[in-house]
Amino acid sequence: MKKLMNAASGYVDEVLEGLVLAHPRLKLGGSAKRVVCRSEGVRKGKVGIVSGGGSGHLPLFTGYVGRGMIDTCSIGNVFEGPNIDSCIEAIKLADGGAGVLRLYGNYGGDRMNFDMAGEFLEGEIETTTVLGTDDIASASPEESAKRRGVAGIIYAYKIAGARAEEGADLAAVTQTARQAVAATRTIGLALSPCQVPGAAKPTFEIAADEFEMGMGIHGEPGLWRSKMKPADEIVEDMITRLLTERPAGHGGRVSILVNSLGATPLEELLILYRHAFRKLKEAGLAIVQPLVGHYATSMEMAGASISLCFLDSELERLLAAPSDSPFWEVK
Amino acid sequence: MKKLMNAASGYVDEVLEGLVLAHPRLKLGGSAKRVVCRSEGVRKGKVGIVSGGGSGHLPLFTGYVGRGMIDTCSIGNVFEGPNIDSCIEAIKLADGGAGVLRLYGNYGGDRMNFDMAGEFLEGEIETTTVLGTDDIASASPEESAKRRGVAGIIYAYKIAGARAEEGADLAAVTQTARQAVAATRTIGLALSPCQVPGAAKPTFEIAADEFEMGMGIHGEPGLWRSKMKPADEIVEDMITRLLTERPAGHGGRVSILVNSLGATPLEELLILYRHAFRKLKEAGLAIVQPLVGHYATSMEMAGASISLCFLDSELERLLAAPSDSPFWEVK
Amino acid sequence: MAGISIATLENAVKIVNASMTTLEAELNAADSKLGDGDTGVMLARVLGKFGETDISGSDDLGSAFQTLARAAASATGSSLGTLFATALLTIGKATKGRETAEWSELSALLQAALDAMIQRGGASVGDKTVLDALDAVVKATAGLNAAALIAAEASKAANTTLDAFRDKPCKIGRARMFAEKSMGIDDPGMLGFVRLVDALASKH
Amino acid sequence: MAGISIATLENAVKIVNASMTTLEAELNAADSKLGDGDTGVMLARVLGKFGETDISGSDDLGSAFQTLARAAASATGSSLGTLFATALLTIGKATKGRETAEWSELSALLQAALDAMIQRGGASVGDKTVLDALDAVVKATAGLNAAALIAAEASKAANTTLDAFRDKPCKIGRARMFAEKSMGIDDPGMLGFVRLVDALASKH
Ligand SMILES: Nc1ncnc2c1ncn2[C@@H]1O[C@H](COP(=O)(O)OP(=O)(O)O)[C@@H](O)[C@H]1O
Ligand SMILES: Nc1ncnc2c1ncn2[C@@H]1O[C@H](COP(=O)(O)OP(=O)(O)O)[C@@H](O)[C@H]1O
Ligand SMILES: [Mg+2]
Ligand SMILES: [Mg+2]
Ligand SMILES: [Mg+2]
Ligand SMILES: [Mg+2]
Repeated sequence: MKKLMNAASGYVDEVLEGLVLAHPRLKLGGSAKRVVCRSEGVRKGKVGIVSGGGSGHLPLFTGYVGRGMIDTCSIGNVFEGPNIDSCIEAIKLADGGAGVLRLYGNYGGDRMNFDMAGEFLEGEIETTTVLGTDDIASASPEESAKRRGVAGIIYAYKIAGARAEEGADLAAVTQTARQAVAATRTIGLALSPCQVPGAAKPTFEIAADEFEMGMGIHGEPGLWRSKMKPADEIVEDMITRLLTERPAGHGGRVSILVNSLGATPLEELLILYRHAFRKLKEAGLAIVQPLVGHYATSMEMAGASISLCFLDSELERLLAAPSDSPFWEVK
Repeated sequence: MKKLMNAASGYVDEVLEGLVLAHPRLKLGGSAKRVVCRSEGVRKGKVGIVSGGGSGHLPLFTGYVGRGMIDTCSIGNVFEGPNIDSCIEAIKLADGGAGVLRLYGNYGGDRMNFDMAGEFLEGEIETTTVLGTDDIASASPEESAKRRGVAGIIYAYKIAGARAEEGADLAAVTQTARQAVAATRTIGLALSPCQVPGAAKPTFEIAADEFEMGMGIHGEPGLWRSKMKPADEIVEDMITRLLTERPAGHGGRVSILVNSLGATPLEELLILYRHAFRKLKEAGLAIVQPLVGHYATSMEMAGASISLCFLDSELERLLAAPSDSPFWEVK
Repeated sequence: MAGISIATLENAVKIVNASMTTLEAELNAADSKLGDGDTGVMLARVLGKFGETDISGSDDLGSAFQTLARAAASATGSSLGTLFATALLTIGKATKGRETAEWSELSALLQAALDAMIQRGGASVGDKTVLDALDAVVKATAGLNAAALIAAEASKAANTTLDAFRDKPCKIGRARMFAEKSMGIDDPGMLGFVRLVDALASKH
Repeated sequence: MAGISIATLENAVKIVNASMTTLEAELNAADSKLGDGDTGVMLARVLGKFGETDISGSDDLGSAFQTLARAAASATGSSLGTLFATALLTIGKATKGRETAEWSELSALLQAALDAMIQRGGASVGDKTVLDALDAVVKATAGLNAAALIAAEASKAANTTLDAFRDKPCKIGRARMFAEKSMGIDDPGMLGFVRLVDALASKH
C-alpha cells in the first residue's frame, strides 16, 4: 500500500504538527507533544473532558477537541494506546479545577494507561471514567460492557461536552456521558485493509469480492465474511442488528452516523444513508442531526460503519448545543 | 474494486437522494431530478450561480450549493457532463431575476451542454460563463485557458458566491469569478485508480510502487510517473510548480487547499500540509483559511491535490464571508 | 431504392446496437489510452436508449431524427454524446415534414451535421476527432445516389481516414496535452464512428 | 554465581534484542490471526528502546529496572507494553537500593510482577495470555538457586504452558470474541514471552 508519508518513525508527530497548523484552535501539549488541546485552554471551573487513543483514526480523536466537546486528547502510536505520560499530561491540561472525565474507547492498552495516569494524579485532580463500548459486533448484549469503542464515541463527546460546557459538575457530566454511551450502538464492515506505517503487510487479507461484517477498526475479525451484496441488503442487515438492541422504552428519535473507514467515498456513504433512512422510517424512528462522512477512520481501510444514538429529550438537547471542534461544528 | 452500491444504473440517483436526505438544506429539482438546489430557493434580485459536472467527485459539485456559494448544480452520470435538460433546469432554478453566472470546470461535454442550455434560454434569462481552469498540469501557462478545472474551483464558488450574496450585479459577479479563477492554481497526483460503477476495470493502471504527478481527476494522464518518494519531496515539487505561476505582483497572502482524491486519509493530507506550510512560509507567503480534507474527489482514487488561491484584499474579504453549504461553511 | 425512411432509421438503430457487443470494450480501451475510458460505455448507453425509443409513430422523418437527438441528449452529457445529439438535431431540422430523404441527399445532410458539430464543439477538421471521419464520408458520398455504393464508399473513406490519422497528433481535448503520445493511437470518437459506418455498410 | 546485577540486565537486553530479528515477524503474524497484528512491532520498539537506554550508571538494580520500565512506558501505550512496564516497575520497587538480587529470589520477584499485571490488566491466570506463561515460570523456578537450572526449568515450563494452552479458548481482549477460532492458535503475548525466555535461557 502506497502512502504519502516520510519516515514511519515520524508519521504520528508529523500528522499532529500538520493538524495544529491547519487548525489554529488546536495546539499540542505535553513533554512529547502527544497531547492535543484547545488553544484557548479550559475555562476555570468547567469540568474537563479528556480522551485519547491510538493514531490512525482521524478525525477521531483529536479532531473533536473544541468548545462543547472534549478538552484534550492524548495520542498513541498508530493503533496503540497513548502512553502513561501523555495520559497524565492530557488530564492535567484538561483540568479547570472541577475535575476531569476520562472518556475513551474500551481497549486494554488505553484503559491501563488512563488508569495509571489517574492513580498518579490521585489527590491532585479528581477523575472519573466512562468507556466507549458502542461496537455491537465485539461482544454479546449480555457482555456489552466488554464491547470495543468505535465511531459512536463521538456522540458521547458531543453530549457530555455540551453538559460540561453548560456548567454541570463532574458527577453530572459523567452520568450524562454514561447515558450517551448507553444510548449508542455501532456496527461496521470492512472491504479492504489498511497498513500501519512501516509495517510490511496490510492489517488483514480479504478476497477481492468479499466483505466482512463487524470487523474492528484495527482489523480485528468480525462476525462473518460474505461475497459482496447490494448495498441495500447490507444496510438492511446492519440496521436490523442495531435496532435489535434498541433500548427498552425508547421514544423514537435517533441520530445516525454513516461513517467511512477511510477509502470508501462519500458517494457510497450516501447510498447507505439513503436506505438506512428508509429502514429507520419504516421502524417508526425520526432522524435527528444525521452525520454522513469521515468521522472515525482506519487510515485507508475501505468500509463503513453505521451508528445510532437513541435520543431522549435531554440527549437531543445536548446534541444540538453549539460546539466548535474542527470536525464537528454545531451552531 | 469493491463498492458499496446497488445496480450501477441507479448509482447517481441514489447518491443524490441520499445527499438531500442527509442535508435538508438541499433539494432535488428538474424533470429527471438531476439538479441540486437550495431548499430555500434563490433570493429575488440576487444573481444566481449555477454549476454542474459529472458525478463521482463528491463533495464537488453539489456539496457547495448553499447561501453565499452556488445556487444550483446540474449533475451528469459518473465522469460525464450534465445533460442539456439538467443544465437548462439548473439555470432556471438559479434565476432570481438578476441573471445567472454559469461557473463550472473546463471540460468539453460540460461546455457544450451549458452553452446549448444558455442558447435555449436566450431572451429569457441573461447568462454569463466563467470556466474553472486551475489544473496547471493540463496545459502550459501560455494555453492556460485550455486547462481543466479541478479542486480549485471551490475558491471561485466561495468568492463569486459571496459577491452575489452581497448584491452585486451579474457583470460584477462574473468579473469576480473570473478573478478568483485567475488567482487559483492546482496540481494533483494519483497513487491508485478508481473504477466507474459498472465498468469492468479501473480507470487506469499504476505500479504498486509508483505515483503519477499531474494526473486528472478522471484518470487523464499526467506529467510523469515516478517511484514513490518521501512526502516532503513530493510537496516541494508541487509547491514549486504552483509558485512558478504565482501571479505577477501578488501581495503575499494565499489560501491553500490540500485535498484528498478519495482514499488518501486525513493523516497523509496533514503530512503534506505540514510541509506545504513550511515551503509557503519560506517563500514569504502568509496562509489564510487553509482547507485540508476531502473537497473534490474521484470516488476511491488514492492521491491528493494542492491548490493555492493567491488573494488580494477583495478576494480575501469574499473568502471570509459567511456561507452555509454543507461541505464548506464559513461563519 | 426507397430512400431514407423512418424504417431505415429503425433498422440502423438495430444494426448499430448489435455491433456494440464487441465495440463497447474496444472503444473504452481506445479512450483509456489518453482519455477517461468511457467512450464505449457512453455510446452503448446512447444507442441502447435509441433502441428503447419508439420512433415508428413519428410524424415524419425529421421528428424521428429529433426524437433520437433528444434521447441521446438525455442519456449523456459527454462530449461525443452531445455532438451526436447535435448532429441528429441538425439532420432532423433539415428533414422536417418529409416522409423520406433521398440517398443522394445524405452527403449534404451529413455536411450540415458536421458544420453544426464544428460550431458546437469548437474543434476543426484535421484535429483528429470524429469530425475527420465524418468529413471524409461527406466528401466520398457527394454526388452518389445508390445506397449500396454510398455504403461502400463511406466505409472505405472512413477507414482510410482512420489509418491516415493514426500517426498524427491529436489537437483537441484531453489528448492534446499528449500530442506526442497520441501518435500511433486511434482517436476513440473517430474509431467509434468508423466502426458504426462499417456495421451499417456491411448490411448493404 | 554473582546473582542478578545491572550487568545481567544489560546483557539480557542485548540477548532479547538480537532475538527480535526473527521474532518480530513471528509475533506480528500470531497477533494478525485474531488481533491487530502489532505485537511484534511493538515489542521490537520497546526492546530497541531498552537498547538505547543507558542503565550502566544507575544508582542501583532497582532504579535500572525502573529506568527500563519508564522506557517501555514511553515507547508504547499498547496492552502488552504497558503490562511489561508494570512488571518492570514492580521488580524495580522490590530491588530498590540493592546492587544485586539472588537468583533464588527470581521466582518471588516474578510473582510480584505477575500480581501487579493481574491487578493492572484485570485478566486472570487461565485466560490464555502472557500471564499463564509467567505464572508457569514463577512456579517452576520457585526454590531454585542456580541460574543455569532456573534457565532450563523456566524455558521448559514456558514451552509446556504454550503447548498446553494452544487448544484452549482465549478469554480476554479481542480474541475473546473468537473463543472458538482462538483454539489452535498461540496467544501472541504468551508466545513472545516464551520466545524471549528461550533466548535468555539458551545463553546459560
Ligand atoms: N470538441 C470536440 N469536437 C469534436 N469531437 C470531439 C470533441 N470533443 C470530443 N470529441 C470526440 O469525442 C471523443 C471522446 O468522447 P467521450 O469519451 O465520450 O467524451 P469525454 O471526453 O467527455 O469522455 C473524442 O475521441 C473525439 O473524437
Ligand atoms: N489485560 C491483559 N492481561 C494480560 N495480558 C494481556 C492483557 N491484554 C493483552 N494482553 C496480552 O497482550 C497481548 C497483545 O499484545 P499487543 O498486540 O501488543 O496489544 P494490543 O492488543 O494493544 O495490540 C495478548 O496476546 C496478551 O498476551
Ligand atoms: Mg495494538
Ligand atoms: Mg468522459
Ligand atoms: Mg471519454
Ligand atoms: Mg496487538
